[in-house]
Amino acid sequence: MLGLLAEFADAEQLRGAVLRARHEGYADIEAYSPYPVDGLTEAMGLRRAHVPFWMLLGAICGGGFTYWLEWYSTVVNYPINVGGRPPFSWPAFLPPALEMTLLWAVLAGALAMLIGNRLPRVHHPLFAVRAFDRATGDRLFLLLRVANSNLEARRAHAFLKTLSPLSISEVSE
Amino acid sequence: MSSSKVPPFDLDAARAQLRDTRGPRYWRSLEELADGEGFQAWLKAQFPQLAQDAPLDRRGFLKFIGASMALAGLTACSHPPQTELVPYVHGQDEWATGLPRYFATTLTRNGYAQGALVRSDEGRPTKVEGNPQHPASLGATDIFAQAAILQLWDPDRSQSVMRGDIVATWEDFAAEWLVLRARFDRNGGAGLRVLTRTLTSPTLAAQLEALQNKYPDARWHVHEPGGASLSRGMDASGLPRSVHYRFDRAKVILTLDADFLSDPAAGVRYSHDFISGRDPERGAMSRLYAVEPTPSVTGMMADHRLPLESARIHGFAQALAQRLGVANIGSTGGFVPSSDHARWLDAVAADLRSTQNASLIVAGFAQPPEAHALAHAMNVALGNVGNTIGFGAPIEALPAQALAPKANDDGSLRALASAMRVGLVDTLLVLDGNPVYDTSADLAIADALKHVPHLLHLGLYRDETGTLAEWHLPLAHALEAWGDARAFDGSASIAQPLIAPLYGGKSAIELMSLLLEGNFSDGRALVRQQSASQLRDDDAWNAALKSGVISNTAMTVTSVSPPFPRKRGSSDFHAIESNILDARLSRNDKALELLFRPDPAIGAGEWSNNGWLQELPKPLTQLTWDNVALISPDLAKRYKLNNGDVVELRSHGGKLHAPVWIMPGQATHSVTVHLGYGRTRAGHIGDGIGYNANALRTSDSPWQADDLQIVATGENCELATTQHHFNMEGRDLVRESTLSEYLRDPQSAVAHDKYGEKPPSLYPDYLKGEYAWGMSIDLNACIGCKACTIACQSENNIPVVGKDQVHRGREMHWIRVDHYYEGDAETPTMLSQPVPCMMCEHAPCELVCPVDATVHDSEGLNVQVYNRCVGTRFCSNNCPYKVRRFNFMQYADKQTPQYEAMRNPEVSVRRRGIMEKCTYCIQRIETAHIAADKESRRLRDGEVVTACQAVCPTRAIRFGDISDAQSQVSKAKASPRNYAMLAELGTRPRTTYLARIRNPNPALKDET
Amino acid sequence: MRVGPLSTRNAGAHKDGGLAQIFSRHFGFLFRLAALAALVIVTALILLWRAVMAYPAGVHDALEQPIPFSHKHHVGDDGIDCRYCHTSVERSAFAGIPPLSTCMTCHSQLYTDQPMLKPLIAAYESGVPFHWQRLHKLPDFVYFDHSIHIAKGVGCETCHGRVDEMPLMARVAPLTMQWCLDCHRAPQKYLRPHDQVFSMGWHAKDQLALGERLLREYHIDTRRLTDCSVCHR
Amino acid sequence: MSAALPDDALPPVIEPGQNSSTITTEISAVTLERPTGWLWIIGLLISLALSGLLFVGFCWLLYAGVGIWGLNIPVAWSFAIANYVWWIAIGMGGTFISAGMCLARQPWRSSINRFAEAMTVFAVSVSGIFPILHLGRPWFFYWLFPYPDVMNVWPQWRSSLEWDFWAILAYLIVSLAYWYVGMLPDLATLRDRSPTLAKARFYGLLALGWRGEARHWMRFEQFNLITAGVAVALVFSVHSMVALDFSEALVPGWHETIFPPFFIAGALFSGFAMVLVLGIPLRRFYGLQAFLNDRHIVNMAKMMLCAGLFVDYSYFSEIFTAFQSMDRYDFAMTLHRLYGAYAWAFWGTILLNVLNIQLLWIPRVRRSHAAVFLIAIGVLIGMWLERFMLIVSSLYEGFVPSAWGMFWPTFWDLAFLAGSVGLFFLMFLLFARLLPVLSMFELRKLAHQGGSGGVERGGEP
Repeated sequence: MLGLLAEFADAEQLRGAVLRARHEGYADIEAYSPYPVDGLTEAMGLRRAHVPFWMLLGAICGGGFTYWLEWYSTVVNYPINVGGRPPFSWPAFLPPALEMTLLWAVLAGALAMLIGNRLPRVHHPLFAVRAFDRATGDRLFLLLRVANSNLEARRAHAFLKTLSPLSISEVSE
Repeated sequence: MSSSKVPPFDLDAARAQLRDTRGPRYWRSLEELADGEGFQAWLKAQFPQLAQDAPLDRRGFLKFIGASMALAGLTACSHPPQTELVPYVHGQDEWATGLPRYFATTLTRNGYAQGALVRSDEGRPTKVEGNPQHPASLGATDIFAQAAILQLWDPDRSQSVMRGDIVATWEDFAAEWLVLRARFDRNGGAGLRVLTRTLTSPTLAAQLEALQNKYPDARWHVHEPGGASLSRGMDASGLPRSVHYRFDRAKVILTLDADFLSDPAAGVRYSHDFISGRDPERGAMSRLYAVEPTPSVTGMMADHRLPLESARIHGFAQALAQRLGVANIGSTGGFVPSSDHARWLDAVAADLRSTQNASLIVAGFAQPPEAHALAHAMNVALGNVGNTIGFGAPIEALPAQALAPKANDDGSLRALASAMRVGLVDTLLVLDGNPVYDTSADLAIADALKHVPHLLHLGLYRDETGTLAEWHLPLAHALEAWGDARAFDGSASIAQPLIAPLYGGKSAIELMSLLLEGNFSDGRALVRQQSASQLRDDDAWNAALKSGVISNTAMTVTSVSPPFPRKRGSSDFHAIESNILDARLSRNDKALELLFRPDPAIGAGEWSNNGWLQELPKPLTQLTWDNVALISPDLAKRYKLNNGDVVELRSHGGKLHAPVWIMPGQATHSVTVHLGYGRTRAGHIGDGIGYNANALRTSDSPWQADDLQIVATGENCELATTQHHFNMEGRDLVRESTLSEYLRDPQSAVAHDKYGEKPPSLYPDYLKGEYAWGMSIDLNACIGCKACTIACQSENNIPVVGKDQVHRGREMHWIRVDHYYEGDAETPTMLSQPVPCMMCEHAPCELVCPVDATVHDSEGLNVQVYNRCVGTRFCSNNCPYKVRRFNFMQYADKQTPQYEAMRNPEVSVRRRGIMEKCTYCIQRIETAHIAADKESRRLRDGEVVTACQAVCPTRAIRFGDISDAQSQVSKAKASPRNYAMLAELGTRPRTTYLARIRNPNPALKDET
Repeated sequence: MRVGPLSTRNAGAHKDGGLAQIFSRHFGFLFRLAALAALVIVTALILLWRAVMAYPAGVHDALEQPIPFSHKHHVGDDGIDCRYCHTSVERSAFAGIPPLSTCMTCHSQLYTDQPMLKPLIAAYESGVPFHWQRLHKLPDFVYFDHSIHIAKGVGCETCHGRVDEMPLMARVAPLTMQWCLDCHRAPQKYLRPHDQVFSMGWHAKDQLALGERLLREYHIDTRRLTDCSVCHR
Repeated sequence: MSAALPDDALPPVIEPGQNSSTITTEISAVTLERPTGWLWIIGLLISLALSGLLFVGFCWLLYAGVGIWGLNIPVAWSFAIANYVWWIAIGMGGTFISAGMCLARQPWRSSINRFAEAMTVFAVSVSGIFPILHLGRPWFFYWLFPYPDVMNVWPQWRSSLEWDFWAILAYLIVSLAYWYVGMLPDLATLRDRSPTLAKARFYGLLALGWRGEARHWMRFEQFNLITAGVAVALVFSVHSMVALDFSEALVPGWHETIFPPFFIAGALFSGFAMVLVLGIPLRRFYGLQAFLNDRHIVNMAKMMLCAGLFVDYSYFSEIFTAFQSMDRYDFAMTLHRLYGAYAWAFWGTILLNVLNIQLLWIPRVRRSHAAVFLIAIGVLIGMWLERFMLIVSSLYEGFVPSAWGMFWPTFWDLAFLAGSVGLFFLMFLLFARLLPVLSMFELRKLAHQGGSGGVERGGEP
């Protein structure tokens, strides 16, 4: 079994529950919500993710490479006299570099987001839980991962009960 | 469209052609056989057995498959298809295969010789150049000589002997002739008539003479649809003689409706002479007055131009003669000079008198003999004879009866027509002519021919006459056969074939040899034998072939001034009716005259099926593919007509529908129509366009009708012009000044340029290559004849796009000649300006091309790389001069083998979707470059000559290395008249212009 | 059309059938694999296409000819000069292929009975030539000129390879623009002294030094060698 | 200015009483349960027909060449380029609404940004067709891309067409990514609410297994926020490139420094117009009154008016500059534009883009959906006319009078325009049927934050 899933109706409850659970020493927890809940990240004590960093990196690479390519192709590889303009017409070379800066940033960001979130993942134990369907609708969930032992499970179950969730369901592998 | 017409393969014939390798006759060659695209089709057409299927062309393939595979990027695979090499059986290594060769030969226009050098690429004639050694050419040609190449390869040419509608052979005809001949031998040739056009060929003339001697009762008639040359005159007895003008010597020239710059016999030479007398740098410029009813190239060049109805010109001449004190010039009753006319007359008279012995008065072919007489009288009075004008023996060969007119037979077409009607004609042989189409309506030749049992027609096309003929015989093209002709000054020259007759045609002299001797003799032998007196041995013969002229055969020019010619058949030449119009005008000014003129682009019809000429914008109107009725702005106002409105022209009971064109500078009461259109049997190109103006012509006054009435029909028809706006809008594109101004301040024409040729620029100068190519165009020398346009078309494989595409604004000419009008619409100043690519050093087109398809090379050429072009057309949008042309559709005909064979192998054939433009004839530059580089020497100045430069009769275009201060072009650009078009845009054009200088008469200042 | 607060009427109805997951774990794995594979395949295709372009077909494979003419025999063994047959190579853009009469200068006496020469004899007598398969063909927008290359010291071998070792003629060069540019950008890498242009297997001691010298001797204007106009018109 | 208008009476952004459940149910029902309406089917058939016409034209074009259009020298560009600029401009509006207003924290945008983004993606895709088909040899369009070819030839980086190539490329991919990633949570909703397994699988694949984990949201928001920033930059840069396609040339009427801002304003102008043209019917036919109400319409109308005023200023300044500079060619061009053969295009533009929108000053007009809808249609037509006017009336009478010429459209010119409209609506109709038309998670968040209180107004220019 993967763990226990508690269902909540609103974001405050969930945030409280998360804080409680961590206070109780449940390290391995997950929170689910149908919309981004302010402060939930902090409550979960998650490290800030690095999507911005990857986007910056993408931007630099995209712009830099394009600008370099323009220089290489017009100055080094095949210099051609175009309308009497200097081979390295640096101002005229900015636009493509700019566009590539933006494009690569976004592509890098999208990848960072998906990979960071381990997506795509079309199969997940949670999907088997009937109640979890509403995690993308109107309900919020707290998942306690518990070791596969009756004792642990019962303890966790008892704890969840104290949070007065709408429901508690078992999540099996 | 024509590969079906290619005759079936005949191995023996082919072998015969191969065996006969005399002179340049043989036309298959190694390179040709190995050459890819161009030849495959050719080979296929001529020798189906030998030909393999033309390989699927890469770009053609892409057109269909490409798009679907574009994303896969596979279309970039440009592996050429597998092709084959066919070796010769017998080596013929006289010249290195693959090198073009030039042969001197002779083309004729209206019978007169035009010397030409014809380029032969692997045995295929591909380009005509002028022959510098020929007096009528001096290295240049007119538009027709250029178009001769297309005519040679025209797939619509007659391709076999036809008996009625049945395909026959020359043998069949020979047999038939023997039968006819037997009868003529008995009856002395009674009923045998020959009809020719103007001819100067000594050989043919001799043969005709022989025919007349052999058959005393046979008759020879001459009919020239295109109008006579100025160099033909008459003496007292009305006997023909040749007139020789020296436009270079004349200080003051007056033309009476004489368009000498486009004279059929010597226009090229006259242009050259005229312009060489107008060099402002020398300070000495002749002054040209033009009195004409309808604007002509000559009128465009005139310093003063007076629009005057054709019928009134004789009166004008009388008035002038009066002022010049010429004796008994007859009653000037008809012509009532207006005050303007009077001023004009006085000024001109004064000017003429002021230049003793150095003026020249010329009357046009459409003017009556009396006008010529007066012109002559004035020349005599002014002492011009012997200085600017001289006389000599006649150059045209004429039938005996023309020299000694028998009763109702003066050798004219009219005489023939009447003879036909009364059944006197049993056999009519038409030697290269089309009387059924190009003769006056009143003769009703087609109808008269019904009375002729045997009509034999020799012609390039199976035309209106050929289809009526009992026997149609394919004529060998001038480039396919031996022949000879004489130039305007009498010098004889030989025409040698560059290629065996494509369709087994025979020349006129070969046919005549059959008529005379009963069997065909070799054309070469005939010409050789004829010229034996001048060319005694092989060396002389070869020399003549090489130079293209038979030395010292020019006429001796005498200054013997003949007495006044009398109007034939009357003792008094004064009382003539040429000013009926004046009489009628004085009564009501509704009276109109209708003028007939050969079309400036397609002549009187012999060039109707020539796409290049059809699409060549006609001088001034810039019309293509149509003939119109030119009317004056006044007339247009009076009848509320606009360009393209169709009117009905009524004259002599005939009527005709024609679209009008408002012609600034047209005489108020003159309406001009052009011949050569409304053909029904011209071919795919010439059929069914325009209207046939001959329908209103009469044989007694073939060039004008005095009783014209016009009625608006309310219809309108689309006309395709290449220029829609003739007002320069105050932009100094064409700059001009007057001689006096120029002498006072040479900068006067170009002074107002703010920055001069090179405005400041932020960009560093590129390091120059070994050469810096540039061009200079002298607007003072350009007469607007458009020979450059068509020479370029021929040299650079420029496609013909057709009327519809021209109408959509998609013509392809790389060098266009713009025309502008200035001043009032009645008497405007007319300007012309040739516009090739400016080869801007800071080219706007290059900047905006996303794929480097148009860039600069190290020698300053703005090159267009066809195979790189993707066709964004941004370059054209950004070209201020709009000299770029785009293949909006597949214009180049890749199906017709004849056209494949005609093309210049040194120039890529552009496919659809590709931008193209003038390249300064890059192929010529490269060829010369390679030749020079092989010898590790510099290119000499003048070693590279662009097609437009070579053809220009007045040397208006100069091309060369502008980094060499001694080069022709550098010297030209050093002139104070030098300026660059739209220089203020900072494009730094390599093509610059020399301002035009006029030489107006101060006495008439306020007029121009 | 308002539905009550998340009616379970249909939400996730498909799961009522007892089927737990909409995608099996196995499929989930495959899905990721497919995504990865897509990337790999696209990249591979691009590289493949690039490779195809760089080395066009037809290099190094000899074509079936009507007569198995051996350059190896004629050039290598008999030591016949290139120009004996390719007569116009020094004067014209086209090197020239020999007329059959050239072949017959020898073969009217030699090996006349050889079966392989039958087509030659036949063609010579009938006057109807046979067709060689062409090996070196450029696109119609490329204007190559043999004579200038010979004049400027480009050896036959440089482009045509060791024909003296080719029993059947084969093409050794890709004839791509890139390949042309390789020499046009730095001719000194290939230039030969005039007396070595037609020799096979010649090697300079120090090609670059020689090349530089020849560049000057031959007055080669390197500025324009990579101009579009040099090869395209 | 809004203070002067009684807009305080506007309803809140979303109807009070809406909560996650209702939002989820109603919006997902649009996609999952609502039966296909006959209006939708008719619309689909019409746009299919038009797209078919486009396809036929495409084939004929490839076979015969761009000569099937009325192009010539001097007018070598016209309809195709006008269509291209028109469509890509329409795209701008969507991006600006979703990205720009996201940065500006305008909550009311939550209701419209989804279909606005969809509009962007489709408009850009449609516009992208034209530059390629417009080429003389379309199959070589990839030569604009710097791949290592065996010709060793590269793109010409100085050409604004090259810049534009990169701009379109970037813009298409970015807006696609922004749209799709932003849609993941809602796709997950649809997945989990699918009545049938087939639908569940369909949306399941699209959702990529989104679970709404806290971590998911964190990265999701990081990405969205920065991408919004990037997208705004893109909007401005891309349309500056489009403007440079013209102003890089020295053609009078094109060669103007005002073009980039002018084109951006024009882009937003037509973009907003298209959002209204799509939103108003969408709201009506899919019963989304709860989420799309007068407030949104009025705000959009105001923004359209504002953008329009910028555009109008540009018209004025263009003409003013011409007269003030007295540059011979620029002056002549302006006169031709005002009184020449294509004056109708100019005055049509003035009528639709200047006079037409002044009606929006009146509050009642702003609130009448029908009126706003019609005005927006007028603006779309006006903006197309403007592009046509800018292109043709600058080209047809250039520097050299001898080369002046006219352009007349052929059947195919019109067919490609109609076809492009068809293709766009085809894609949009499919979107409206298959994908979440409004952004559910954002609305949920809004509802959760009490956005239904209608505290903020926002969006006023």
